[in-house]
Amino acid sequence: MMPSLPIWQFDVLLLVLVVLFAVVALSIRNLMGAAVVFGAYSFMMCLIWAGMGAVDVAFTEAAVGAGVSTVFIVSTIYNTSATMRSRPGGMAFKLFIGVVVTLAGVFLLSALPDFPDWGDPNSPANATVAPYYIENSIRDTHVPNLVTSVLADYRGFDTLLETIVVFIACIAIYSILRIETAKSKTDEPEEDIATAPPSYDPSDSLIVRQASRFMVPFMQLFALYVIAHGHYSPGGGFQGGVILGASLILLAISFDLKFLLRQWREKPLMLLVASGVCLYATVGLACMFTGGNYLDYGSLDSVLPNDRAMARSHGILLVEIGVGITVMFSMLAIHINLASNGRFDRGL
Amino acid sequence: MDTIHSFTPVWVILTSSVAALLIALLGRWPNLRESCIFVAAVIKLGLLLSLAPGVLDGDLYEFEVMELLPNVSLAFRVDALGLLFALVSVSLWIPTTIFSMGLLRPLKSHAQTRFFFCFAIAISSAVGVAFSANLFTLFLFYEALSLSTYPLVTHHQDDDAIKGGRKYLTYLLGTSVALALPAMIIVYQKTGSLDFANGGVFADGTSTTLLVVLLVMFLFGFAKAGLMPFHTWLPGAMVAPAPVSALLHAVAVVKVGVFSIIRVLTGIFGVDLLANTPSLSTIVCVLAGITLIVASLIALTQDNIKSRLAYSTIGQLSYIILGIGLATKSGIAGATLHIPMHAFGKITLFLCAGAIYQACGAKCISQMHGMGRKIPLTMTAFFIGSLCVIGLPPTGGFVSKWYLLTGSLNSGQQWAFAVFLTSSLLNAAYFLPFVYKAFFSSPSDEAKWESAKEPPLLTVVPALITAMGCVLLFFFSGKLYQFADKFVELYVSK
Amino acid sequence: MENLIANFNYVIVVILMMIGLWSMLAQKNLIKKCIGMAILQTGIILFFISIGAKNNALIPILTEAAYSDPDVATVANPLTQILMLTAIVVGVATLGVGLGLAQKIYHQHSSFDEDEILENQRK
Amino acid sequence: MTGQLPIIVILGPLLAAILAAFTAWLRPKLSYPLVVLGLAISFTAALKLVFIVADEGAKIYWLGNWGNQNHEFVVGIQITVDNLNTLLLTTVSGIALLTALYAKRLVETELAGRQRYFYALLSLLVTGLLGISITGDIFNLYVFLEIAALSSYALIAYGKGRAYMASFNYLIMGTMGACLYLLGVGFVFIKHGTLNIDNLSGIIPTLDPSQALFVGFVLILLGVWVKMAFFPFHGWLPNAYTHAPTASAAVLAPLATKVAVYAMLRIMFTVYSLDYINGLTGIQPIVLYLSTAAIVMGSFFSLTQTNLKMIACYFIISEIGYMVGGAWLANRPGLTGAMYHLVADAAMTSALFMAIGCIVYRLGQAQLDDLKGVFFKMPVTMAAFVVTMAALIGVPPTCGFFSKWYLIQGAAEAGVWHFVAALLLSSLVKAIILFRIIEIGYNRVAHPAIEGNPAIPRNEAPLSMLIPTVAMTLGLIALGLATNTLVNTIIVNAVPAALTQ
Repeated sequence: MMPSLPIWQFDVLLLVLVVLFAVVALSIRNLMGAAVVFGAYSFMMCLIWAGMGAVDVAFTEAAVGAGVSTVFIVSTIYNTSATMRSRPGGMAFKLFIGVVVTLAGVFLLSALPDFPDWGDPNSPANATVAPYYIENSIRDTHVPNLVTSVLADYRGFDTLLETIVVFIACIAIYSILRIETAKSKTDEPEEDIATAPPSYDPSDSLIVRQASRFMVPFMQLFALYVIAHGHYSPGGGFQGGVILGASLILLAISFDLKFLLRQWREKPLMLLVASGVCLYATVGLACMFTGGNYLDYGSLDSVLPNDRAMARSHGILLVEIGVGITVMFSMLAIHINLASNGRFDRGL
Repeated sequence: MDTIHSFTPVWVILTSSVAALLIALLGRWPNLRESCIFVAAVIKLGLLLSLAPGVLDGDLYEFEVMELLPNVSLAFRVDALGLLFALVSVSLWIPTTIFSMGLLRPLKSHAQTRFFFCFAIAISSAVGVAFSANLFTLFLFYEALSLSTYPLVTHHQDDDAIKGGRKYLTYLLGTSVALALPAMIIVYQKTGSLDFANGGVFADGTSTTLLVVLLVMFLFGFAKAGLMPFHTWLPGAMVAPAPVSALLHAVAVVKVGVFSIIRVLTGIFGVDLLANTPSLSTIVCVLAGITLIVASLIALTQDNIKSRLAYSTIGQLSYIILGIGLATKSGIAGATLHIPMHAFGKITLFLCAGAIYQACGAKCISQMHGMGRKIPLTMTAFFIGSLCVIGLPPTGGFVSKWYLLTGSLNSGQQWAFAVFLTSSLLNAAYFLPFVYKAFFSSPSDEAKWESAKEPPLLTVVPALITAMGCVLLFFFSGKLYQFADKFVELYVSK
Repeated sequence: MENLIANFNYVIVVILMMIGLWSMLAQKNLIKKCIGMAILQTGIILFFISIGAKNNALIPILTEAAYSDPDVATVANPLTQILMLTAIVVGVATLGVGLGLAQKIYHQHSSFDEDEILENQRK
Repeated sequence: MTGQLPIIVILGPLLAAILAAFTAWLRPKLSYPLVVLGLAISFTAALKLVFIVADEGAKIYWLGNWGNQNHEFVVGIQITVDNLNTLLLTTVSGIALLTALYAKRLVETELAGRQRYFYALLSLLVTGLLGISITGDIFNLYVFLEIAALSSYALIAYGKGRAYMASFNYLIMGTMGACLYLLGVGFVFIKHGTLNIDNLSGIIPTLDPSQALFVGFVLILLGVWVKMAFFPFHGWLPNAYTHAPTASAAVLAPLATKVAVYAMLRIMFTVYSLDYINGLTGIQPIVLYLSTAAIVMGSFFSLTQTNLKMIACYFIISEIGYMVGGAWLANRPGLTGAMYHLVADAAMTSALFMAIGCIVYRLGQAQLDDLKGVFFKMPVTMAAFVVTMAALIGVPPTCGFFSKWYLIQGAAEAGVWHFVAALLLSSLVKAIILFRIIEIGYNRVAHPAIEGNPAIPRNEAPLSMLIPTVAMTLGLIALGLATNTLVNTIIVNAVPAALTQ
């Protein structure tokens, strides 16, 4: 059955555009340009996903893919170089890979006739496990945002691990970039970041600075809302955390990294990163001590003054806060490391 | 005919392993260390002899340590053949140790502790092979023997030793892993059993092609038996010190190879299968026959005493294999008897070679002219040893060759008779002129001849003891024949 | 052919995947490899989201009216969405680590070019 | 409490890692004991599970208790402990524990001043590996795969210098593998709508002509092959493990690839089924040829290397060929061999890298030429090394012999002679390398016991490293002697039931 909604044509356009942007991002010779096109590519993706009803995913991609990821790439390039040196040759290899990849693509497409039609509500993927969540989420958890309830409760273990992934990425980047350069710093004159006034680059735009200074509080307020209201509207720990992180990154970019480092010293930052996952894991552990399985928030009803479903709802809020903390500070720490090449002093 | 559950076989094996540990611990006190060896050897011999009456009554002593794979366990079983072989190896361990002391101590050779340690382990492994109740256990000790003798072969640690050691391992490990192991696994996969049994493990109607392939894999896989073309490790291993060549490369290691082949032919394939399938029997006989003749011919051309002895050993090993391949009662009995007979003869020769080198520094036959007059004791022992290997009375070699010849006439492979005879003539041709020249020629190397003198007692006496053994075996061959007879009784139904 | 149009999303997924894989393997520039990696990952996310899409479905947030008896056909599939939330986060984590390593490599070899780096290492 | 054991296996290292991230800043000395404690808890739980599962059968644990909803399908995430993975869980946590004990001195010297998060990352790596082995959900497996991968990128990058590029390559390849896996999961999901392994194994038809399921299977297979460095996707492994710090390599090398092999077994025989595999008549011979190629290439390249670590890495590649081949023989001895080898090879590789670590600790490098006299300098280490190599060669009664035994038996039963030949070839190559090392380390030096030669000073690795090394080496023999028990009580129940009747 062919979907006949007008929105569908728009989707086709977007899908074609996405492919175009991907090709452009990979073929631009200037890396900075590639990063920017990649950001645009991510935005297109967001639109497509939102069009398919995946608002939470779109939201996250907007914050993570188009926002933070692009910033990461840009700050890396800022620290290194944006130009690609051209080297001749290697065409045969590229062609060979091209052939292999094309064959793989043809192989994948061979399964296409076997797929259920796009958008079929009775396809196995939509009709096997998924209906359970739609039918029972309210009863089980009192959470109308199904994405939140599935994310933080039904598949809460995945989400714990996902937070761990962010946490690992943060300490991995810290270990790769930071620790080593901490030593080589000694041959440069030591600057006390806390007392030295932030050095403003005269080329910085006053407007940008003022605008971001004005915007940041609102962003943060919005982010807190996103976390807290995740039960009822799109959003949750990840999205809120990323936005919080992004707001601080925005400050760093519009002013100076030093400006940010005056408020965020290395040690508390890294401790906060760990405290988020710690909160999450502890909530899970508490469930074990109150007689349930790991992450069975329902068993918390013995300590919370509510019924099981409400206990789950509260449990979800707690872990979402944990996720938010870790994601926010991880994003910040990763950015600082990438932007300052692990020196924690100056950078983008 | 009883099967007796007994721990004694394990004790026999453990004795020398314990001795090895003590040797390692007592390394700083050489006298203590070596007395340890003697005590262990005597205990071991005593234990073995305590088993002998029972075995000669037809009893089997069994002990299962543990099951390692379904239906395959680490298990021991003592039968006449195993006991005979163990007796030979252990009783020869004593003179060899005396000889080692005589040879190594004056030279202040390095790493004597390691030497004696590995030696004890090697003896343990050889006895382990002798007592194995199944192919798996046998393989285990077979590999242990290869590994424990490697440090002995490379004892001198010079370039020659390293080269020889490399060849030694390449051949022994290579063939056992690449041929014997897969053959064993295939047998296990086809039959589900690896136990040595009368009549073999194969069901009737197993395809002859498979059997032939397996047979060839086993024959070459146990390269310690020195079947051509996997024989060159033995001459290469002659870089080892004399006692190693004597006990290991005349007795323990090479006989383990032959012993393994005997076990496979009698216990896995079964004598009946061998006798009733002409192609199998022929393959064994032809391979052994070729090795026999070719090795004897090569021995003629060797000037180095130890190489000549090595090629002679290769030839003599094939006597045994050929004897089994004949698949007749007297053939198998002769083959069984040839193990101790050749062991005594060849070890005498090797000990003499070592003594000769110590006495006058000669490694080659051409340097030996007239030396017999200077070192009469050593050369007399050498003479007796060579008689034994050639198979002339009054030495034990005569008895075993007698049975082998009889066996060849009874079998379907009468050409083997000619092969045996030719080879014996060749044996005489490469030993007797040497002895003759040593006693009756004028010296070829005056300087050496002047300085030569009879080697110290510790080296001569062991050679004389084993030479005496060769003669005694002739007179007590009846007792030995009982062992052979029991073995034949156990494995040959008709 | 009709099937191809009906499943246009999947075709795009395969194309994106090919682009991503190709640039991860054939591109010599480390940053480009990282971008290729991100494209491959978004391609897969698109795949899952397409699996869970329903025609005429609303977002997976229940309205109060539907609390007691939600109509399954009109609410989007939440399962694929949360799987992909995880995948997005994993993606950015990997990208971050990749960029960190790339930076370190650049400071060693002053280049993002794989061939040049390998040449340098061989010296 | 026993009901909670499955999750405790994971939580031990997970919580230890999180706490270690705090102590890294507050009390740096505490990180190490914390991680050791976490691993010890995990190991104890896993060991206990071995016995429980052997007695009572598989244990299922629902996270958040989302399993018994009277719904046809499990709606939450499930972890399963059955006979197929108890042994692996014990192996992973046991080896990790032993390696953590072993690594302390190495880390102090190799990563002096940089080890802040090392133990946390190590613990997270183990969490990931344990998670892959225990999870009962194919998407959850992907997340664990990434946890293990991300922490190993960092652990490898600790090696500095060339390690960065090695780690980056690993990252690209690893991510590609994970993406292929995830895509494959999508293909399975689109047909069956659930991610639970037990549910899937019930509904995936055994003889299904579905192209989507087939493509999904191939994608998942390719994904785990990349992760396990199966030929021809092995390029990333040697550099990554060679340039990594020895302490990281000692954990990664024995465990990471084995766990990926386990994932393959799980997908092949639980999610899909034996009949499905047997139905793939076109693919089976190709995979077997690839396994043979992996063994041959691994052996060949190990011969050409001059660095001990590099040699060990190529051993891993050839051993992977053993296991994949054994699994794809799809008969009883072959599968038994593959499953037994999973444990045996982890133990052998661990012992090998521990011994190499001791050598590196004293000599500073592991080029073959630098090994002159090493047998006199470090006799105990080298004794352990020789025993380990003997196990790899397949000398009885070490565990290496028995895995080879089963694999060859399986190959003989299936008539795949090239696989037999490859197994034997690889044994021989390892023997050659062992004796090459003995020659250099023992014989190519004036013997110190001969008068006049300079004495080579004994310079053994510190006891804290030596004891785990020796323990692991003795474990190889113990494992070999326990083969029959393991096979008859545990592995026999892990092999698909159709084969054991």
